[in-house]
Amino acid sequence: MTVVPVYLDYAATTPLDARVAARMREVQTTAYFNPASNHAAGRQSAAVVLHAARQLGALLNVEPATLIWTSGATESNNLAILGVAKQRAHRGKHLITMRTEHKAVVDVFRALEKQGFDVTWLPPDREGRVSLATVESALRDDTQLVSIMHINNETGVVQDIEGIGKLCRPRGIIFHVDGAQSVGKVPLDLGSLPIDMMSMTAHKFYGPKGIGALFLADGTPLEPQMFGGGQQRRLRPGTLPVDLIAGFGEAAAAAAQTMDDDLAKLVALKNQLWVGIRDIDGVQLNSPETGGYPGILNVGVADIEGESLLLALEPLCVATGSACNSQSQEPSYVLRALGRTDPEAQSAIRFSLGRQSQQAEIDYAISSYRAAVEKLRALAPGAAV
Amino acid sequence: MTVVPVYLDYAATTPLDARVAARMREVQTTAYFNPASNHAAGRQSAAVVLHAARQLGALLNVEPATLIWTSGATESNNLAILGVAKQRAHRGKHLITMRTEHKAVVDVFRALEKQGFDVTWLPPDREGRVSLATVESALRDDTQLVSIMHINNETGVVQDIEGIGKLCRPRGIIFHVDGAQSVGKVPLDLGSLPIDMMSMTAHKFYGPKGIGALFLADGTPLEPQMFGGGQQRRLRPGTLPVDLIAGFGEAAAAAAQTMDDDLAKLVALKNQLWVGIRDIDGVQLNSPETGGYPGILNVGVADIEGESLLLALEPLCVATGSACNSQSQEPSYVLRALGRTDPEAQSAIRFSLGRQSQQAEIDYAISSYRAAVEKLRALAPGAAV
Amino acid sequence: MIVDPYHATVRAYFKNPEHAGEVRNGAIGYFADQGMRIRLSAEVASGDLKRLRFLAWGCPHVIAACEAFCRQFEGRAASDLEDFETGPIMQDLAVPIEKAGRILVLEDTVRSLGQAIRDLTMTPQE
Amino acid sequence: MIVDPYHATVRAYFKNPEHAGEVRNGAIGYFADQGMRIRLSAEVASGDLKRLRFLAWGCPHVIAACEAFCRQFEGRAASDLEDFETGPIMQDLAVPIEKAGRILVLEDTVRSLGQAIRDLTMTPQE
Ligand SMILES: Cc1ncc(COP(=O)(O)O)c(C=O)c1O
Ligand SMILES: Cc1ncc(COP(=O)(O)O)c(C=O)c1O
Repeated sequence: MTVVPVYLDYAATTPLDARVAARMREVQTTAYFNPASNHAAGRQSAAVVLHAARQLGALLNVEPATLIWTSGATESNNLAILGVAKQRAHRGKHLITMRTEHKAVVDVFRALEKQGFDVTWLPPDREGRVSLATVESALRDDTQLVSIMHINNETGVVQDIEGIGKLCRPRGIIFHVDGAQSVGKVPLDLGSLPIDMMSMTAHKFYGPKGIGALFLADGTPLEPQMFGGGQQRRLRPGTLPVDLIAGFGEAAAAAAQTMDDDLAKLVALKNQLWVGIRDIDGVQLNSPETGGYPGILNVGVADIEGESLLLALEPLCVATGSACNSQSQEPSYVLRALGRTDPEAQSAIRFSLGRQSQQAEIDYAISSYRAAVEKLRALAPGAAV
Repeated sequence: MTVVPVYLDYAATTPLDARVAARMREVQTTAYFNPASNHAAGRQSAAVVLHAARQLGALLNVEPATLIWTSGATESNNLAILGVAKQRAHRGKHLITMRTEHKAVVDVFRALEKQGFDVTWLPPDREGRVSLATVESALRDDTQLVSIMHINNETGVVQDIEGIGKLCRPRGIIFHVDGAQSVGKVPLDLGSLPIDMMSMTAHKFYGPKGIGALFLADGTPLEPQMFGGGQQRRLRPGTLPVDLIAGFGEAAAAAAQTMDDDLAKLVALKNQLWVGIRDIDGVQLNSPETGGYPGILNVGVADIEGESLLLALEPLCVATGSACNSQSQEPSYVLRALGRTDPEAQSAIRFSLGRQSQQAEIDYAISSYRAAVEKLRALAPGAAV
Repeated sequence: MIVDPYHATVRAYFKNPEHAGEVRNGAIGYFADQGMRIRLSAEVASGDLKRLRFLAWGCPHVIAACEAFCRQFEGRAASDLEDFETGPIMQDLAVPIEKAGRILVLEDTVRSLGQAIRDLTMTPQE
Repeated sequence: MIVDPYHATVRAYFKNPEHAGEVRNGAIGYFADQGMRIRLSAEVASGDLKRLRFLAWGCPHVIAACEAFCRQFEGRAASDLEDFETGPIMQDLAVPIEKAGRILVLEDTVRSLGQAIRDLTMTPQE
């Protein structure tokens, strides 16, 4: 009973790029060895890992040695934030982040708060952006770490990471960026940006699931969060999953090649979608008017119950809130931070588009959305009384 | 320039079983979605995850809900040991482990020692076993956790985990077992064994790399070590890698089916290997005489330099020490704990056999080993003076 | 990870709520709570619920529960409404326990409908 | 992760140590340290190193360094041994810095060989 859904949830995860899948299969049969093994086979796998690090490094314009492999952006965020906070705790316990970060950042800071760290939670404006003035006024003498995401997973709003980095660097404050939604999707030159650490994950841009990385600029102080074995300069032990790493590298190479085309296509499709639904009575744009990442369109609609809306949209696959939170029916904390009311936030749907998205799918999404809203409004007592 | 090596390093990692690879490809194309997504596609992936948990649960005779997915045994060990130690720190800070554990256990306890925990490091006997008397005499009123591995990765010695568990359970001490080298290779009934936690990793038994699990018996106290999102009852967040999990499940199903045949074959091959080299002058068995896991044969040889031996054996792929340590030329701490001298330990070679191993490969290994020892002895001044 | 949060019956009723709508000039029950709003309407003849219709604003379980209620009681005696219990609906629709409160909104609406019917039949108009 | 711990020259010399062995009745240099043992032997005629052979117990870099030394000095004047330096061998074989101490064992053996040759040629036997 396989459902053939229309999938507009690329921000949750993406399918494997064909080149990535092919590369992984090749590695699985010819170089499935342990890269830490000191024999011919192991060295073959080590060379595969190095090649992948070069591919990812080329995408981001950084040295391969600055990349630490992890199991995903969640682990990268944990390693970066806990690792710096604890390493620097003797110097000061003030940390800064934003209210609209992903749970994999929010919950890490919450855990640090319980351990006695002092966290400033910066508010976004109504479009979701944090201003440089807001960041600057939060900086203190004892601030050790600022963590601000690049592209928001719910709304697609893009933060000014260059500007924020420029505030941090001269003060010796470590700047971490959750790049889970931006690496491989938008141009990023980590070689010239004032960023000390960036979290990423392959499955958000057509790479395999279960593999991520942390970019760690030379000299950034970091305490490991896992122990055992000498792999990866003791910063992250465990047998390296050589096929996943190879797939990650190949996804980076593919991204470098198709990024411009991908972005142009997304701009057109997102526009098609928004034009197709914006005239519905009570529709509200939760993504920024301009300058947002074109793969994400988040819209609310007045007086519609979100869970029923999602079910009425089936088999269209879209998200309420972020994928990681969609088990709960809670209205999105991200949208509430943007000033949306609970009912407004609760009706929000995130459409996220990707490399395989088609005009016809957008047409389908538009008519599904219109029909679902109409159906639920017809069902509602308020409308019929 | 692809080397075609003779691979006898299955304890480091294994190739993908064909059924596993097929299952993963299927999932990658039909159910690559995020299992946390609340839509038809996500539910399809969630069902795949549940099916895999049932397959692994069936292998181990436990409920699917007792299995937490991780990135591998290293992470499982870290989660289990740090998670219990910290959760129980208010009750007591005494922990017990063994000197011959894998680095992914040793280094976790070392980190805990630095944080003020009191760790007892149990010694093995000359064959590598820890006696129940030794364990029992180490137990104290404030002991919170005992962690003893099942099958040793360097020598194949098997610990009496049932006996140790029986000492811990009535005392309310949590018992963790590193099962990285045993799950999927030898029969294990976690439903009846007195074990609270067991670490495992798929790539040691023909499953994918980058996916592991922690068996957590109902009611075992555990503090999460990563934060973010509500996945896996908040014990381990992050997007679940559904294809890796499906592959893990399939590897478990395949293991359940072929385990008896695999073991019988390994017994015969290991015997062939040992018979073929045991008459070499100065050869010393580092694996136990009897009762060891038949996939691992560890042998030393008098007055041979280990690094040169390994290179002389090429293109035979075998290990010195454990795969994770093979970058360092240090003599194995495991073998030293067994009473071997530094030079004895330094000459040790671990042959580890697996499902694809052939009699002809063992023949090749025997003649390689004999030739390498002969060559190095001819080169040595001691022999020629 | 949710294998399926909705019982097949919930899906069927939500997809095709045959009793959605309103009986013109019928007896009306209405209740709102916890952000949910339900309106039931009934055509009553000779003490029987000839036609039952609902309107609802709420999650799929609430909508399905309304449909289930209408299917169950349409055609029966209006006095049977007094026997209405949420337990069987909770079970038939596998409503998760944390949503029990929402189903109680239906109970209150049913009570309101029963009262409306009694009010109607009390009046000497008939 | 080791892409290759051995330079191709190390691999070649280790695999095929053409100068392994011993010159019968030759001058002998010997040194042992850090668990390494090296024995060099030379056939000296008219002040030249006619034949140079080595025996060694050690890691591949030590064995390759011995072979490299023999290749370099065989045929040259025995007095050239005084010019022996470990630097070029360290570089040619890409010996990792942590193994530098082992290569110094070779230096000591070469010095020991030079001394043995001088001892031999000093004697009036010739
Ligand atoms: C912004 C952001 N950060 C972190 C993550 C976590 O990534 P992963 O699930 O690969 O660990 C995600 C995706 O879920 C994300 O969108
Ligand atoms: C006994 C033992 N424990 C733990 C591990 C770590 O497993 P992984 O590398 O999959 O994290 C290994 C293998 O390297 C092992 O042999």
